[in-house]
Amino acid sequence: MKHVPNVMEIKKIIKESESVKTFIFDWKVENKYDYPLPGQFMMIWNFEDEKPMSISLIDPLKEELGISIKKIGKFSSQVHSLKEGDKLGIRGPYGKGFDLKGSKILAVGGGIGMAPVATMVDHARDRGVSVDVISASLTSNELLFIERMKNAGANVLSCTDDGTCGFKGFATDRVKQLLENQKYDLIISCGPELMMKGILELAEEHHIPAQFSMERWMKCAMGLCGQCCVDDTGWRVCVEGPVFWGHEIKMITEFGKYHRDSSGTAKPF
Amino acid sequence: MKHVPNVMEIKKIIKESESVKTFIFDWKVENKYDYPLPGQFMMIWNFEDEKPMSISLIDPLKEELGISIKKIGKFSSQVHSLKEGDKLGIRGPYGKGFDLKGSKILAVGGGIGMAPVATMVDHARDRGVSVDVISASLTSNELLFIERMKNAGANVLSCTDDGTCGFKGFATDRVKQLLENQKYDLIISCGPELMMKGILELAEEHHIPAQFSMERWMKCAMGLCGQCCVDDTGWRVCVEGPVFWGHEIKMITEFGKYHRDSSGTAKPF
Amino acid sequence: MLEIKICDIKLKNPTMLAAGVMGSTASSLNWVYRSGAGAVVTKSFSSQPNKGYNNPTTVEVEGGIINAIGLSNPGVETFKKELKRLDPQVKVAASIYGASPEEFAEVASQVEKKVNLLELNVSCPHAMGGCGAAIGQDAELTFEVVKAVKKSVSIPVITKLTPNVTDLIEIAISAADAGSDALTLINSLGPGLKIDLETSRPVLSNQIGGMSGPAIKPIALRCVYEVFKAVEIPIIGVGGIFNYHDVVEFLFAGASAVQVGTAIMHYGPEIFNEIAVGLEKFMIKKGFSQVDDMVGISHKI
Amino acid sequence: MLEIKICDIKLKNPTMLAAGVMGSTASSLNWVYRSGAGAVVTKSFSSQPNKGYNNPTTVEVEGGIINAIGLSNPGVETFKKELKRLDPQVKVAASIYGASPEEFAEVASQVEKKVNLLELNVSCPHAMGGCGAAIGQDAELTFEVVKAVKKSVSIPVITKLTPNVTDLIEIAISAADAGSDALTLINSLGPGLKIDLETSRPVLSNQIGGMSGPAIKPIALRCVYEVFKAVEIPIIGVGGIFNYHDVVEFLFAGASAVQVGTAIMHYGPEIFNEIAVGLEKFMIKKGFSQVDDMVGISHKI
Repeated sequence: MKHVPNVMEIKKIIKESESVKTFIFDWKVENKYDYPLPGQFMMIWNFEDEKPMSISLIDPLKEELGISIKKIGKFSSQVHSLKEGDKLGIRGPYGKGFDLKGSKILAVGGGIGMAPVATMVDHARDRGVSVDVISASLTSNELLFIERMKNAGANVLSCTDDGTCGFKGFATDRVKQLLENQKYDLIISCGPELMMKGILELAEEHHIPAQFSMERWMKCAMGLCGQCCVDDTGWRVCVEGPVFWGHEIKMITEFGKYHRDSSGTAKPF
Repeated sequence: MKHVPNVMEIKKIIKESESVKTFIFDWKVENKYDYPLPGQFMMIWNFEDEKPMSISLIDPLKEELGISIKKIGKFSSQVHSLKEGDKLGIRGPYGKGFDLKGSKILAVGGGIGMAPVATMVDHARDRGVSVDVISASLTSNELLFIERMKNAGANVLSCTDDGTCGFKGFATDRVKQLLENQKYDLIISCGPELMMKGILELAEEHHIPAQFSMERWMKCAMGLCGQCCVDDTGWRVCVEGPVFWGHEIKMITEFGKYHRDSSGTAKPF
Repeated sequence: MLEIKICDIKLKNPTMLAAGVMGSTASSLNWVYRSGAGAVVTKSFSSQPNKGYNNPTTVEVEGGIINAIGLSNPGVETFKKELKRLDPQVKVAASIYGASPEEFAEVASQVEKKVNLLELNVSCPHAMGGCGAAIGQDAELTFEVVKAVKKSVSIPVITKLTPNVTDLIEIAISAADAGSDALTLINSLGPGLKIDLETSRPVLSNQIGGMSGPAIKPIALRCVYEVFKAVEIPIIGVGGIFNYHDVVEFLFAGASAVQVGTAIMHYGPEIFNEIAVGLEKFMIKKGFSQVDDMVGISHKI
Repeated sequence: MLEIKICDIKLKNPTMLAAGVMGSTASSLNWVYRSGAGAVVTKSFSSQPNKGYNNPTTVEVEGGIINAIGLSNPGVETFKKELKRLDPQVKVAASIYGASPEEFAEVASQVEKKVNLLELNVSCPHAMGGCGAAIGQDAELTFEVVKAVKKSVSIPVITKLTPNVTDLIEIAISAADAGSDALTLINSLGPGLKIDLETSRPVLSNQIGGMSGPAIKPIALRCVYEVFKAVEIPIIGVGGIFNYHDVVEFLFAGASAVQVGTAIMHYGPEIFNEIAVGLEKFMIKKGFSQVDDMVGISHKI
């Protein structure tokens, strides 16, 4: 059954940055069409709570799947305390992933939003697509997946708010600069909504199709409970999302403005 | 779902004899391996009761299925009162049918026991198997399927208790006579159990493999309720039967001796 | 052909969104209505915000799912704002719950002007603190809640009952006697439990959760069938409805309308349109000219 | 490794044939035992022969079947002859029913010498004339029946309860207080209803019937889980068990043994052997040395 946590041993833990660890699981899939797609997410059960987490690594050769988690609260701290061989429940994949179109793409990830972006960078490079990727974070020791994406053959552009590595400033500023000189067939992005909002505006200005991965509070993740429905379309982020095209995002009026907590109360960003 | 009555219009009604009518239904099957086999039975629901009935006709070309019912009690009288276009519930097929082995077979049907036997005669003749068939009944106007089996190319030998048509005497006597001159690879039979008991003895005497179709009170017909279990093997006539090989019948100690009523009480034949 | 009236409210067809499914926001309710539902029922809310249970709140089982969301809702004040944002044409029932007749009545009167119908959730099988099935498993408490709400509002009141009782008829009659204008049958079944074999833990954080999905249909149908014989008020059937065949079964058993929930997991909101089309085709084929002619005909044989 | 003791009776493994399935004759009980069942339970019988309901008595639904066989049986006199024909090694429980404590006690004492255990069927959801769930839905009547049987026999007495009640715990405690040596949970669920769309008729001649099959497993499991917390006596889990995973879930929830019924429709009696092999493999893999070590461990987390 699909919607049941599969309790598995953590095969490997990779410390990606000061606050981010990647948890690798064995992931055997009989049919290659059942393989997860970049941008899809898993529900991770630590036996106290269950949260949606983007897939940050898909390796069909090694038959491995990775989930990257940033230590920000009770749930993620507990998961960060786990060791290789410890267990987590994992169900999914869920949602609609990125849709690879075109031969030259710009990928922009902010903070832990780099997780699905890096997965998509691997995916695009595997298919010979040219990729410029902006990995953005507050500071240099929070930059994610730089080496991995370089090894994949992507053109990696670091970007830190404090200028400790690469471009100094926001990811949007870096995108703006790039778009002055470069043409892209597609922009894909995941990160803080205000960042993605800025990128959407730039993409529109330059008439470049764009896809964005959104995050909302999840409960069932199977399209039933309505917890992750967004205004004004009513779409379920767990089914119709989490990746939306720019023209869809335009209809999501709450995008960049507010999200809902567990009770359904709207909270501004 | 398999175990749900499919309520269908009766397409055609054929009066086969004084007391027997055949009810024809449209029977479309997508996969030819889903087609019923001779010897299998259906559960027929007349909206008052539901009874097991042997399949008496399988026509994959016309996509028709026939059930022959002898008027003997409340249920069959009600069904006999129906007209073409009226409805019956029908579920199945159930059970294990006849297993066609060899190139020359003897088929023996007594009374309404001719229903599965005639189906098997069609089946064998379709496959070029040589068939001698004994159709036995009390009297000539109760003989069943004579023309149909002749048209199928079987060598039809009538047999009546009162001698009004063909051989005068019991089917067993006719079989005994035949086996003195003829060799058969297989005997198949359906009819009164005492008749089948006699045929089993003759088949053993002549070392001819034989199959027999048994009848027991049915409730669920899906192998659960235990109503049709036979002594001493415990086999379910609806699943392990209704057709058994002679060596199996030998293990069914109640064969030819008794059967059980709806309460499970044994009743001698 | 599919139009019905339930408690004098006209619906374009007899399908309704079941409470607790995609019903937290005006946006999703609007979407479901546009997808073909005859009416929508909100997620249950009450006087105060409630964050519900920790995840996992839902897990799949053979034949459906079990869930214990825990009646999460932002409270009536916030929910009123959602109701204001509903498209004007949307026919909507507010599902409300509370711990006492007074709380039910208070919440009801606060939203009365903003909805067409009220549905009293006295039957959530996993609610905390005396809400939910603690009421709906007791005929007297059910009577008190319905009575209190009926006194405080003038719009029609539907009572949603739990099947998890010894004598459903007694409770149905009690709700009818208290003035309930209709009944919704059934809330989720059980509750049920799912245990993870690796850890031997119950999967749901609340351990047990109400069961929904195709497997509960026979039981929901029996509830409708038996209650139909016992009360005069209309019944809204719910439980495992996945296609128009299921809808017809419920109508035949005695339901005047139906609700669809878990099927949305498989087919999305578009299920409502699919069911409506299938139902209309069925009615034409069988010569039914209006939905009402199908209601309860299994009893007339 | 799989051996257990239930009420001091040694079984080769914790699987039992559930009452009402292939249990009418010594021949079928012998066959099921030889196919790997740790014990078998007879079809329920009583003082007088009963032919049960007209067909259809069983119909498939999503997730299982519903049935109303109607407790058909040849009566205790005839059934005693069947019991004599059981192979000597067969561990057997006689399932008995009646309309009164006296009838239960009388039937029990008549077969006491011929069986290892008694299972009181106070929970058939479709029985006629005050038998069945009419008793098991009432804590006092259940108490009276168990008490009467315990007085009249010295072999262990198991009480099989219905899940179709508001408060199962109360009834379970009542049975335990009356001296029941174990409980079997659960009898079939609902009951449920299936309507034929062509004729609008209920398919079962009794209209409604108890539901069994994979879909009832979550609810059976919850019953075991909650009753385990409330009583000291062992519980035999039954409901939708189709493989050894299901058995482990029941053991973890608190069952000391399990019964298998509807799965036989899919896999035949050989299911018992398959489950036993699977269970033993699971235990080896997970390091359990005896079945008892698995019982109720979901409660210890």
